[in-house]
Amino acid sequence: MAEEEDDDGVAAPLAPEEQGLALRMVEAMLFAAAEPLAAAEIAARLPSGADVAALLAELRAVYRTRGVNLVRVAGKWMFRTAPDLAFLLRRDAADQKRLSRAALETLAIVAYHQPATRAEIEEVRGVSTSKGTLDVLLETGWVRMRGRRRAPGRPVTYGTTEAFLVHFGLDSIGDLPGLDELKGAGLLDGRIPPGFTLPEPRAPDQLADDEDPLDPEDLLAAGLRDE
Amino acid sequence: MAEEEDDDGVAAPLAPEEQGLALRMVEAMLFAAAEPLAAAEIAARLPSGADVAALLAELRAVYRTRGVNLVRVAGKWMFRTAPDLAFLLRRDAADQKRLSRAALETLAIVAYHQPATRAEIEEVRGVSTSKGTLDVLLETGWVRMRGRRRAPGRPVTYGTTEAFLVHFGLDSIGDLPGLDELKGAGLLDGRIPPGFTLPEPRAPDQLADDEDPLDPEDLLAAGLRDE
Amino acid sequence: MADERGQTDLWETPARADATPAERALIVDVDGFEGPLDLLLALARTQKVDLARISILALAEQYLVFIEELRRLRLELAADYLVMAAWLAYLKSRLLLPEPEKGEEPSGEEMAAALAFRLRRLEAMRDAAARLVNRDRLGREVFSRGAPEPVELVRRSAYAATLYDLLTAYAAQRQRQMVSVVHVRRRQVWSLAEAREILTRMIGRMAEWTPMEVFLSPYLARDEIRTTVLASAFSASLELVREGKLELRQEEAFAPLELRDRIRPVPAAGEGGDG
Repeated sequence: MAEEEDDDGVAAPLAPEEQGLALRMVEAMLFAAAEPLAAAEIAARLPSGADVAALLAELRAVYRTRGVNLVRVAGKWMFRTAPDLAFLLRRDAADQKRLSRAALETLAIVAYHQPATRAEIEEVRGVSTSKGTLDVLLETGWVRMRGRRRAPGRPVTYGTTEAFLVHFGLDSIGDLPGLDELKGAGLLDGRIPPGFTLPEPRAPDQLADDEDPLDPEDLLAAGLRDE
Repeated sequence: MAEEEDDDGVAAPLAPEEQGLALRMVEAMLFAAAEPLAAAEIAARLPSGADVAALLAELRAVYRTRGVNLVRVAGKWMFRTAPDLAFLLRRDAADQKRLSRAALETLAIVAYHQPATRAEIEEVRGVSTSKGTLDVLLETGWVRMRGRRRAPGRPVTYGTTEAFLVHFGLDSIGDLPGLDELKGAGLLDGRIPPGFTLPEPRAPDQLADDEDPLDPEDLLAAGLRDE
Repeated sequence: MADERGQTDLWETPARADATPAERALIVDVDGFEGPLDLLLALARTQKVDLARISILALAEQYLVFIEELRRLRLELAADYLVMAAWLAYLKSRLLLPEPEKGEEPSGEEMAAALAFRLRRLEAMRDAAARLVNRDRLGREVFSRGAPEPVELVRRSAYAATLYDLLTAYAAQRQRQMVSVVHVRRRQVWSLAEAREILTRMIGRMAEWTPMEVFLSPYLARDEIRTTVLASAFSASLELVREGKLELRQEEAFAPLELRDRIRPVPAAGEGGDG
């Protein structure tokens, strides 16, 4: 292309030092531009005789291996962060939040009584559980949907995750303290009616006999899978 | 510095290919940022063992002759276009409000004398400062209210901001042009030779409680008849 | 280009003062000056010497002449200018007259030096302002990235809870639940009315002595209400005996209670015999 212009005799080619300046000009223009620039827009601001295409090609080559690349989008030119460094443009911000009492109670029931459906959780708590409470627990990553109970309505069953064990420093779910330990720790007082029991917490990875796997839509709804 | 870290056993220095990646990361971060970045901010996102100071120095050298330069402003780092290419990029748009001479003078006094109270600014300029002047400067984001002078009336003190340093391309207030000479000449002491009583500037319509407006004829007569 | 024009605008006044050193030019008015100190500085520049070596006496003279001229032209002057004129007239007299004995008052020389200091300082600040604005300023001569790539902030909630929180919550709610269980299991009582209703249904069908437990059997099967059923049925049967509807007997202590109709049905033929 450069030769072509040469042949046309439109303008004399740039001297080497002019060439260097022109390259710097293209670089600065592209850097400062708020929008991608068309080659023609760039050319309009360069000294006559400058070969924009050659300059852009050179600049692209210079930046090919850098942290920033010169790319062509929709026929225009722009600098953009190298694709492999895109992670630098994401920053995690962690908000420390405390779980509400309702969420804590629900979490505890899921932990002790899993796999538990929402109705079962409500039965233990004696109050209805808002949708938000389970959503929060799913968001913590401590509770997951395990499957669906093979029962009328096919309710979703909930259980704890490995993250739950990690967070609470438990080796296995069976390490959750039982009735006597809770009494011993003073968390339950002595007036325990006969017949009152705590379930023995267990969280088999496999589904229970009365559990079906989750439907694909369940996963979508919970945002656990990208569309 | 890298060696120092080595000796401390804090982190092993980076392997050559890691070094290259770290340089690209610094480049990408600085290119993508809208604001200058502190070395610490950059370091926080680099692999441990990376010598940020060395990487920044290398990047600055790489870009020294380019159309885009890496500069240090307000103690932080940013890429900006090379000053000699100003002709290429100067924006005709009147988006930059022009400061009045009074505002510029006031800005300089705040910058060189900070913290400065309004009374001190007026003392230097020999004229009362209209409310608007300081407002305009506060609006530019270059001047801020710093605090109150522990003196009768507890006047507000003014100083410059980080945005001021960034806009004027200064690494710190100590880099203000001619600061040392001005200091050497005693022009920033804010102390007028003792016993000096030059009429203080005063807003014309604002007279103290125990004052009446002057009668111009009286004054003229008194001032000029001595002659 | 617009910027350059702006730059001249900003610095127009001193430029004009420099460009037209003739004092006459200044005499037009004081509109272009920012107070008496600014005017003094402009006058000082007409002396074309370093401010450090300026003649304050000559400067005071110039100022007073200038003000006198304005007064002659009957131009209105701000009070500041007049106060300065009065002060300079005083300074001039102090400089011209022999110094009195050393007193509390600063000497004329000291006053002149102080004025020179202020003029120098004002000029220094003007120069500093000029140097500042003539720097390569961001957004005017040098530019930052036009299209910065924003860092996407991924907000993630980190929940805090301890095992203790968890166990406390669990224990607390199970404890609450125990209390409610006790309420549900309140002791069941067979009321007298219920017993009487059952027994009344039997009246007329018990021609022979029949153990009470026989027709209570459906209710006695449940252990938890057996006692209350028996007690209430016995009470009710006593009532019905008193009312003359039943007869009640027991062969010995703890033997089954037996019931039979007090009014025995007469054979069909003798219907209505008793009335």
